[in-house]
This record gives sequence, C-alpha cells and structure tokens, in this order.
Amino acid sequence: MIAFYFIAILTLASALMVVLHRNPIYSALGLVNTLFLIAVSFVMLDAELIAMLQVIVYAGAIVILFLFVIMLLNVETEVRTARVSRLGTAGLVLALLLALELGVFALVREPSSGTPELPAGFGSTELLAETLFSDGMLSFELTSLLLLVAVVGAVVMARRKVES
Amino acid sequence: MQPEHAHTAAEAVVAATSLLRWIPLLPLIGFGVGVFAASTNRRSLVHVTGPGSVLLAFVVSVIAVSQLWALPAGGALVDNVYTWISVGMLKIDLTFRVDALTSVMLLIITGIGFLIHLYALGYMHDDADEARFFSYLNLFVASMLVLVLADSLPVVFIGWEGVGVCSYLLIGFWYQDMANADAGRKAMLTNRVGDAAFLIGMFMLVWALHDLGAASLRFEDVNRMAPQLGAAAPHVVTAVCLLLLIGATGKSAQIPLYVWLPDAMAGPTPVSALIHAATMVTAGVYMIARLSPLYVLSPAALDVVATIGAVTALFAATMALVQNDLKKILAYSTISQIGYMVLGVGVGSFSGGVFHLMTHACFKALLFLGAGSVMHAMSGELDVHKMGGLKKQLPTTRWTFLVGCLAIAGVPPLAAFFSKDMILEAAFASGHVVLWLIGLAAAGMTAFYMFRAYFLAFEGESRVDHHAAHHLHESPSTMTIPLMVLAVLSIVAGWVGLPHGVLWGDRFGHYLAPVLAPHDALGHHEIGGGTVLLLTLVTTGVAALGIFVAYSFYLKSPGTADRLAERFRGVYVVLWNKYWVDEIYDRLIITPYVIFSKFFWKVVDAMLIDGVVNGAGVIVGKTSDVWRRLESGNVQHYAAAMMLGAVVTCGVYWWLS
Amino acid sequence: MNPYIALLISFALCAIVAGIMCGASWLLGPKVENKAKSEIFETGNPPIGSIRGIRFPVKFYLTAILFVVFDIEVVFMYPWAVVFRRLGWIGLAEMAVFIAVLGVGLAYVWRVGALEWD
Amino acid sequence: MNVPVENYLVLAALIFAIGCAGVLTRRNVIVILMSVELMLNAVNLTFVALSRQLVSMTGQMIVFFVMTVAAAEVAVGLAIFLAIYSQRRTVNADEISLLRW
Amino acid sequence: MDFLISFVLALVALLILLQLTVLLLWVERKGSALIQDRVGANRANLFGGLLPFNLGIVNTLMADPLKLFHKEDIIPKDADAFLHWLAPFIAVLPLFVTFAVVPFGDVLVLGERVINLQAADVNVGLLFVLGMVSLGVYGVVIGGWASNSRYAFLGGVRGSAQMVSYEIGMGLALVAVVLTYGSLDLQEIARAQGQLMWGVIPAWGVFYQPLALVLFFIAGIAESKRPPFDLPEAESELVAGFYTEYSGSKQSMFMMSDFIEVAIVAALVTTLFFGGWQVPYLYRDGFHLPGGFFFGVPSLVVTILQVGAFLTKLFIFCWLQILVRWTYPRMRYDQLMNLGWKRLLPIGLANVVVTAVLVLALEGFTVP
Repeated sequence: MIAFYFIAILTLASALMVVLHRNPIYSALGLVNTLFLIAVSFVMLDAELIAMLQVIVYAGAIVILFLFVIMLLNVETEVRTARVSRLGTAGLVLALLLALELGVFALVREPSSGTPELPAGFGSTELLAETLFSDGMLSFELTSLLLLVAVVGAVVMARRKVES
Repeated sequence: MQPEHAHTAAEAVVAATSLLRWIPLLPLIGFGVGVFAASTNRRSLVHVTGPGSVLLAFVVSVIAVSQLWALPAGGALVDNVYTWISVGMLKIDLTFRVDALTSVMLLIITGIGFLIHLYALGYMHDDADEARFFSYLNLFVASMLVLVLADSLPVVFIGWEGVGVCSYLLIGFWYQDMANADAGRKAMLTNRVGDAAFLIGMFMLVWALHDLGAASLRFEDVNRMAPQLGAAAPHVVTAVCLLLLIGATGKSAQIPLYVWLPDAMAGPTPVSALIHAATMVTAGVYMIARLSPLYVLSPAALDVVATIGAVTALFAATMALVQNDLKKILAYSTISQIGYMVLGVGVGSFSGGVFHLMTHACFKALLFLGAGSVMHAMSGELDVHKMGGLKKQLPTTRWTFLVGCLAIAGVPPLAAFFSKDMILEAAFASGHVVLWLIGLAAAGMTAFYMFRAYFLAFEGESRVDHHAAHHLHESPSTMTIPLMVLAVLSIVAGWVGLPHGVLWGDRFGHYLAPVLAPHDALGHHEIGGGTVLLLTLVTTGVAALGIFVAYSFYLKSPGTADRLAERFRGVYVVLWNKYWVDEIYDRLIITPYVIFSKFFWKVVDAMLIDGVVNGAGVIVGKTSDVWRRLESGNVQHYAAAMMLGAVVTCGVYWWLS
Repeated sequence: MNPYIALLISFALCAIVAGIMCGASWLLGPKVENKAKSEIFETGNPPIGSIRGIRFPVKFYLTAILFVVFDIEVVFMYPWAVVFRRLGWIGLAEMAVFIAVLGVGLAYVWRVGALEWD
Repeated sequence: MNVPVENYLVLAALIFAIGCAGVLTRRNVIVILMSVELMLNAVNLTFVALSRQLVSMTGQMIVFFVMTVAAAEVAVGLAIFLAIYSQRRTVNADEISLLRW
Repeated sequence: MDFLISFVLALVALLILLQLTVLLLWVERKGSALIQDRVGANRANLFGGLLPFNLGIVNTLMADPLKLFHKEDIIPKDADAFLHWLAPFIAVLPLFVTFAVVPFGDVLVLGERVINLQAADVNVGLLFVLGMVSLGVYGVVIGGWASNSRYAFLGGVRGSAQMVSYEIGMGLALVAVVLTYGSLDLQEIARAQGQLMWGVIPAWGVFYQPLALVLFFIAGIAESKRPPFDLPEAESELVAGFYTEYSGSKQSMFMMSDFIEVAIVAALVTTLFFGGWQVPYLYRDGFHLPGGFFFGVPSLVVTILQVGAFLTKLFIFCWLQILVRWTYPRMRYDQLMNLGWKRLLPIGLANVVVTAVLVLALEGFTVP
C-alpha cells in the first residue's frame, strides 16, 4: 500500500513536470519518468510483460522520437506569458472537472470487493500471447497495416521537408 | 393424413453437400465469360463457354440427382452457402436444396437448356451479337437454377427476378427494332404486377408465421407450419395463396396477366423455346406445387387456381385457332398448356401438374425449335399461309414437328397423352366436372390448331414465294440433332407416369409424393379403373376429332376454314383481335396510369420535392456560413470542445447511473 | 519472494552507486573557476558558440521513426515466439502476414531512399 | 501488493486530467503531443487495472494495441510538425491554423 | 532474510560488473599494447616504486578510477548543469541494473536453503535486458545536448541514431533465440542448455542459432559504440563525441558505460549461446560423462565450478570484443547504417521466419 502511494505520488509529480516545465527537454524527461513509473504500476498489477513493453516501446522508442524532434527543431524554451489565456483557464477548469468526475466515478460506483484471487500465471507472457494471437488475431494484422501507413505517412511528410 | 406427409417431408434424410452451389455457378461463370467476350468481341469464345457451361451444369445436376436417388425416398441434398439475412427471429440462408421436385426441374432446365443452347449455336450463327445472346442465355439458366434450387421464398425471389430480367433482355434482344423493345418492356411491366403481389404475399406469410413464433420462409418450415397456420388464420392462408397465385399468373402468363407472352415471341426463337415455353413460364406452377401443403389448406384458393387454369386453357386455345403466325400459335398453345398445369395443381393433382410441366417442356421446346428451323429455312417468314409443302425440303424438321404435334395433341402413347389425361382425370375425380369439360374442349382445340398449323406448313402444295423458295434448305445438324433428341423425349417422356394399375403405374407420382401434398388432401373420391378408361377414351376421341377436323378443313377441302370464318364473322373477328384484351388493358390501366405518373413527375417531383431539396441545400449553406466561424483552425480549440464533450458525457452518464 | 522486489533493491543499490560515482569528482575534485576552462572545446579554435539554431539532416529523424515502427514489430514478436509451439502453423501464418505487411513498408522506405546515407 | 482497484483508477483519472490540462494550456505542439501520450497512458493504466480486477487478459491485450496506435500517432504527428516547422518556423499551436475556414 | 539475500545477490552482481569493467580497462590497455607491440601501462606504482616488483595490474586497477575521481568536474558555461549530471547517470544506471537478471550460477545450497544465483529471477528477463539497453540511448542524447557544444551534439545525434538502428537487429536476433527456447527467463534458458544433443554435444544455443549469434554479436558491439562502430565518439572527427565536454568522474562513467556494455554483451552471449554457467556434463551431483562415467562432486564445489565457468566464458567474450576493437578500422556512417538496416534487419527477419518453420517442421530442433 505504502509502495503504491509512493509510486503514485512520484507518477503524478513527473506527469505535472511534463505539463508544467517550460523546457521541452525536461518535459520529455518527465514523460519518460512517468511512463517508467506507470510501468512499475503495471508490475504491481501483475502485468509484467506489458510493463516491459511499456519500457521498451514508450521509454525506449517513442520518447526518443520526441527528443529527436525537439533537438531537430531545437525548440526554444517557452516564454510564459504573464496572464494565462482564456483557453488556458478553460482547459484547467475542464481538466479539474474531468478529474473530479472520473475520480468520483472510480470511488463511488460499486466499490470493488477486494482484489480477486488471480489464477496461476495470470499476466504471464504465455497467457497474454495466447489471447493476443487468438482473439486479437484480426486486430493484430490490422496493426501491421496501421504501422505501414504510419511509416509511409511519416516518410512522406518528413521528406517533404527535405525538398522544401 | 396430410400432416404425416408434412412430417416425413420435414424429417426426411438430409445430406449436406457443397456440390449444389456449382450448378448455378457454372452458367454464371459462363455469363461472365460471355460478357467479357461480348465486350472484347471474341465470339468464338462463347461457342465453347455458352453451351459448355450449361452442359457442365447438366452433368453436375445428374451427379446431384443420382446422389439424391441414393438417399431413401423423401431425402434431400442441402448446400448451405452462407447466411444472407439475419434479423431477429428471421434468418434467411442462401441455401440450395435438391429434393424430388427440384431434381425434375433441374434435369429439365439443364438438359433441355443445353439442347437449346446447342440449337442456338446454329440458329444465331450469323448474328453479330452472338456473344451477348449467349451471355444472357447463361444468365437466364443460372437464375432459373437458383429459382428451382432455392430452399426459401426469398432465394426463390432472387431467381424469380433474375429470370424476369433475362426474359426482358432477351425479348428485346434485337432492340434496334422498337417493336421488340416494347415487347420486352411489356413483359417486364406485366411481370412487375405479379411480382409485387408475390412480394406482398411473402411478407404476409412471414408476418403470419412470426405470430406463430416461427418466422422463416424456408419451404420446409412453411410447409411444416402450414397446418398450424391454417388452423390459426385461414384467411391469411387464402390471402397469401391468392397473392402468390397472382405472382404465378404473371410469370406463367395466366389470365389476367398473360398478355405479354404472345409479344414475347419477338425474341429469338431459342429464347421462345427455352424461356417462354420450357422453363420460366412454368415457374408459377413450380411455385404452387412447391407450396402445395399450404395451398391444400385453402380450398377456396385452389378453386380459384383451378378455374384460372381451365379458363386460360380454353381462352388461349380459342385465340390460337385463328392465328397465322406460327410462333404466335405456339405462344397461345403454351399459354393454354400452362393453363392445364395450373388446372392440374388447382384440382389437387400437383404431381399431374408437374408431370405435364415436364412433358410440355419436351414437346413445346421441340415445336418451337421446329418453328425456328422453318423460320430459318424461310428466311424469317412465319405466316403459315405463305408456307405449305415444306416436307420435301425439310424432312427432319417435318417429322420432328409432326411428333411434337401428335405429342401435344395427346395421341397415345406420346407424352401429353398421359400427362393431360392425369390432369383431366384429377379434375373429374375432384368433382369439378365443368372444369373437366372446359379442359376437354381445350384439348380438342389444341389438337385442331396444332394440326392446322402442321398441315398448312408442311403438307399440301407450296405457297412459298419464289425468291424464298429457291434457298429453302434443311437446317444445320447443330439444329436438327436437338430436334431429334427432343422428338424422342416427347415420345417417351410420358411413360414414367402411366395411369394406376397399368404396367408400372404412376412412378412419377410416387417419386414426387414425399414433397407434394397428396391428392386425397382434399376429398377425392377414388374413381374406378373403368371410369378412368372411359375418360381416357373420351379425351383421345376428342383429340382425334380435332385432328380430323383440321385435316378436312385444311388438307382435304381447303377453303372450308375461310367459309366458316365468313359464316361466323363476329366470332372470327373477336378471336382475331384476341378479345381486344390488350386494348382494354390499354384503356383501363395504362392510359390513366400514364396520366397519373405525368402528374407526379411534373407537379410532385419537379415542384415539391426538388423545391424541398434545393431549399434544404440553401438553408444548410446559409447556416454553415455562420457555423464555420467555429473552425478557428487552432487545434486546442477543437481539443477543448472534445474535452467539454467528454466532461458532459461523463456527467450525464454519472447523473443517470 | 517476488523477484521484482529484488529488482527494486538492485535498482536502488545501483542508483546510489551510480549517483555517487557521477558526483564523485564534484566531491573530491578541485573547483577552480576559469574563463578558458568553461569555454566549450572546439579543438582550440575560438568556439563558434551555442548549438542553438544548428540543424542536422532529417535523415536522423527518419531513422528514429523507422526504429519506432520496427521496434513495435519486434516487440510483437516476443510473445509470439514464446507461445509459438502452441500456436503452430496458424501462428506462423499470422506472423508471416504481419511481417509481409511491414516488409512492404521497409521496401517502400528502401525504394524512396530513406535508408541512403552519403 | 493488494491495492484496491479504485486507487489505480483514481491515479489514472488524475494523470488523464493532467494530460488534458497540458493539451489545453501548452502552446508548444510537441508538448501537447506528449500530454496526449500521458492521457493514453492513463487509459492504459485503467485497462490493466481493470483487466486484473475482472481477471481477463483482454485489457492487457488492448494495451498492446494502444501502444501501437500511440507509436503510429507520434511518428506521423511529429513528421507533420517537421513539415510545418520547415515552412512556418514555429511549433506553437496558436500560430498554426492551416485548417482555418 | 530473503531481503538480505537479495541485497547480497544484487551487490554481488554489481561488483562482478564493476570489477570486470575496471579489469577490462586494464586489459584493454595491455591488450592493445600487445597487439600494437608496445609495453603498455606499466608505470602506475604504489609507494613510488619502493616495492621491489611492479604491481601493474593492481595499481592500474586502482589508479585509473582514483585519478578520474579526483579530476575537476568541469561544466561548460551556459550548459544545463542538471542535464549535464543526469546524462552519465542515465547512461550507466540501466546498464548496472541489467546485470541483476543475468544468472551467474545455478543454485547455491546452504544447509536447507537453496539460493538462486541470480539477483532477480524475472520471468521476462530478456525483455528487461532489452528495455534497459534501449534506455541507454538517453545518456548519449542528453549528454550530447546538455553540454551545449557542436561536437557533443553531433556525437549525440549520431550515437543515438546508431544505437536505435542496431537495437532492431539485436531484438530480431533475440527473437530467433526465444523461438528456440520458448522462454524469456534467462535462468530457464541457461538451464535448458544443460542437456546434450545426441548424448555428446552440449545443447548450447550456438549450435541452434549460429546466425543469431553473429547478428547479436555485431549488433552488441554496435550498441556499445566501440570500434569499428565508434562514430559517436570518433576521436579524429568529433574529439570525444557526445562526452567531449565531460571530465572527471562523469567522463569516467561514460567510458565505463562502454565497458559495461561490452560486459553485458558478453554476458548475454554466454547465457544465450554458450550455456551460461553450464559446465558440460556437470550436474548438481557431479560429472556424468558420456558413456556412463560418473564422478561425484560436492554441491558447493559444483556451484563454484559453474560460477567459475560463467566468469571464464564472460571474460573470453569480453576479450574477443577487445580484439575486434583493436583489429578493425572505423566504418563510414553510411556503411554503418547500411549494415544496420539493409543487412542485419532483413537477415534477422529471415532468420526468424526460417527458425519458426524449422521449429514447426522438425520437433527436435528446439531445446525443450
């Protein structure tokens, strides 16, 4: 329990760092940290494979991409305007509302009767893989298409830059 | 008694197979090839694929039927292709089913169909649009096969419409000539009327069955549920039967929707033979026979059926008496023969109706092809008065045609003798003496007009004009071989259904018994062999009389006919103008309809609807001028909107829960 | 005992050690401020200065994208590989399709020359 | 480690909200994209938590696909930013309004 | 107690790593000297050479770290101090932890307690390793960015692009391995290599996946950014690449990270392809030689032998990499990328597919 709260607080802190820090690089680092900590939560939720993938895919790949772009465009740190824009305030309000709603949801709606007894090997690679390659077969193949589209699209967009 | 039959039909041995789907698929492939050939002008291609695909279909059908025969009586082959519609209780599969009835139709369609394709090879040989023709013909065969293979009404309807379209396309095959195009359109529209009724009947049926908690249009289910339905809602049964009957009259050219068939002769002769004699026009009869357990529950409907059949038989026969166009004569005789079939099913002798359907397919195809052969020789001339003495130049055609005439006239022991007898006997046995008399009269007339045509065409001295005369020639073998085969069939086809007690008796009836409702479903009082013999003698006598009269009028003392026509001028004129039915229809229905639709077109559509549509467009345009201001193009505004939506949604959901 | 706790322990241990080692010369080393020393080293030339505004080829970015995509592919392969024996030929077929589709992507990238470095 | 599922859900909700705030308040599109990643991860967390609660692997399976989608999205999105930057020299959301009416 | 044990194990793993790296530092010097026919480091001496004999090894081992730790920690002006510190930290931390999941022995039996000689017996150890290795990129990127210098920056970008490119190849090679073992647990994999093929040859991965071995070895060396793949820190082009602006202990961390990667690659090669801690024919109760000969060996000794075997193999492969490093010239960047994307990737894919087919086709192909 303590462990959870520890992790949770760290997670929130680094998430806030992502949003608040003016220097994009720090935001990126905050993101990595958040993702890593979420991976830890995954481990606590007996989803070890997902946790590892979280580290490999997000921390190891996606955020790297972010860093690359930040460097590529070497974005100057954002100058924070003195007064927050109307949109900003609206955003904050909305975000708070959402947090409230979702949180209250989670708490109020039928409180869970403790954590269920997990069957042996739940969250194990084998089980997940079998689900993935039987139920998720179609989605899995579609995923490949998605990735294909992503590659082509990205290459096209990025190369447009080279030409111009 | 009758429910047991329904049960045996329902619980009979059913063998699953994936063979059946190929039967319609092959001609369909042929159609595809044909279209390709037509568009790329490869005529030689269709010479193979056109008849070839049908031949293959025939072979497959034979295999299927032999498999069926391997099963115990009342068995069936089922090929479930895929689930077509699934709505609530109603689940309609695209399923093909071969039972006794279907097997008969299968063999007729593919077998005779193949022969006619073969014939068409010769007949259409020097037509530029050969490829198009064969592709249509294949498509027709495919649709017809779907129609007879279907195991549920909706699937039947696919084929039903398919054959309609093909008949339209083929009647108007030579569309360059306006008359043909009109004929096609006429056929199409007349059928529409029937089809609409058919659809409504179908809906009523499924609706009624749904109330019984068995929403299904599969014939098995319908026939199994029929007794319950009859008990629950007899009027619904009658209504459904009558509606379906209207559909049947449309397809099968019965009163009142027969008018399209004579004009349909505008199409190429093989078409007339295949579609408008052998197969499509019998679809109605097939359908009624298929639903016989339903029909037997509504004697009223059956009486209507029988009456329509008998009247049509006589009516058409009378009209045939005075026609001079060979194909028109055959057309009317077709109508009247189908009338017989309908009469047969109407008086409860379903097997008899189907039996006559089969025999008729043989000899009527034969006659049409013969006529086509004559036409071929006469370079398109069809007026029987301009022929005569063709037997010298066209021996094969003549003999086969003669066989056809004998067969249709009901001369023993040729095909129609048995089938027509069976029907008349059934009519008599079921107590419809009037109908029996009508049928008898029609039989006599049939004999008369057929032999009139025969004598005028082939016997006597030639009245052929000269430039036509010197290139009279017998048709090529691709045309004569089908003629001979069909001639043989026309002789033997009847032998499968002898009267009770004679030799092996009514094999055909027994074969069909499991799928059809039995005679005694509606109290036939069984009639003794003596009566049967008597009836037979009477009918045969009448036929003989007809032949003799024809002989005496047109061969022994020519001109008798004209004098007769002079004497009974009125009658003749009436007959000659086909009772002015077309004109009546024109006045009563078509003209008002045209005016009506003009009104809808000019006023309702042009002004109201278009006005509304354009108005809507204008309004949208105006409003969007305002709304598009929202498109700030700033991502975050959109995001904010989404977020707001999320918040609201969650809030609402939470509120509700 | 849950291996992940052990993992956590060694994480902590390593973090401490690494931290100390990184900070070591800040603790032990001398601290003499010196203008020249704090200049960035550009092989002795007077430094051009900051890297703000320096641009480099988009190729690197393309590489990163390709990496992301194919990394995902590989990641999908691991669970597949583990249960592969149970999946049998079907599994092979699935993965074959998957690889084929991404192979198309690779081929495309290859053809447009996004992999060419000069 | 038997933490009731609610805690994770609340945690996820908070992360999600933080992500929303980031999306709405920041001007730098790259950071906005990062915030989107945050939101995605919040959802992932929910999925995993619930999949454990309902003892079904489906939730974890979906996380797989979410990751893939995220990767694709980032790849294309950042590429678009590059293209935009190369023409407008900016990555500020409020200066980019190509889709304006 | 458990806690203590796992702490000790973690410490052991870490120490093995650290000692190995420091040792490698010396080996590299002496080795290069050997290869280049020099004497190499022989000056470092305790007590100003008072001792009658030269304690080269010991002294170097001690002297190198000590020296570096006492250097000044220079942070270039207008560089981001925190990131500047963070970079080496991130660079080494994941690499340190990686070793926690590498089994350096079978089990140690003390009384009734059986200790698994592996800091953390994670079911998905292999993926953990991959994840940690992929985190290694951050050190390079951030290091390159933080010390606001062009050389460093270019080095960082080059380095990160190179590392990510080769991660794919590495990953694919490992997929093939997983296919043969059907497990992601390094300890299981190591144990699986205990049996024999045809009763004679130890069933080591190298016999099943030679191609994967080659791919992995190449990719591994490229990961560790050492020659012939040392473009990120190419002296002749970029001074010291991404850690040009580093000094003192931070720089030593970067240098160390290279050696750690060498060690990790060696460890993985050992575990995945050369039976890990397995000694051929040696089982818990002793040697079972083919032909039914049996020499009993006490369990403790067995454990010691196995750990010894592991360390030996580890060292051999480190040495192999050092040989490579001093043998091959540096590649051009296009060659580097071509090798990564146009050779390793397709070959790796092919290898995976072929392996899969083989696994299905002939059952005996897999290590059960």
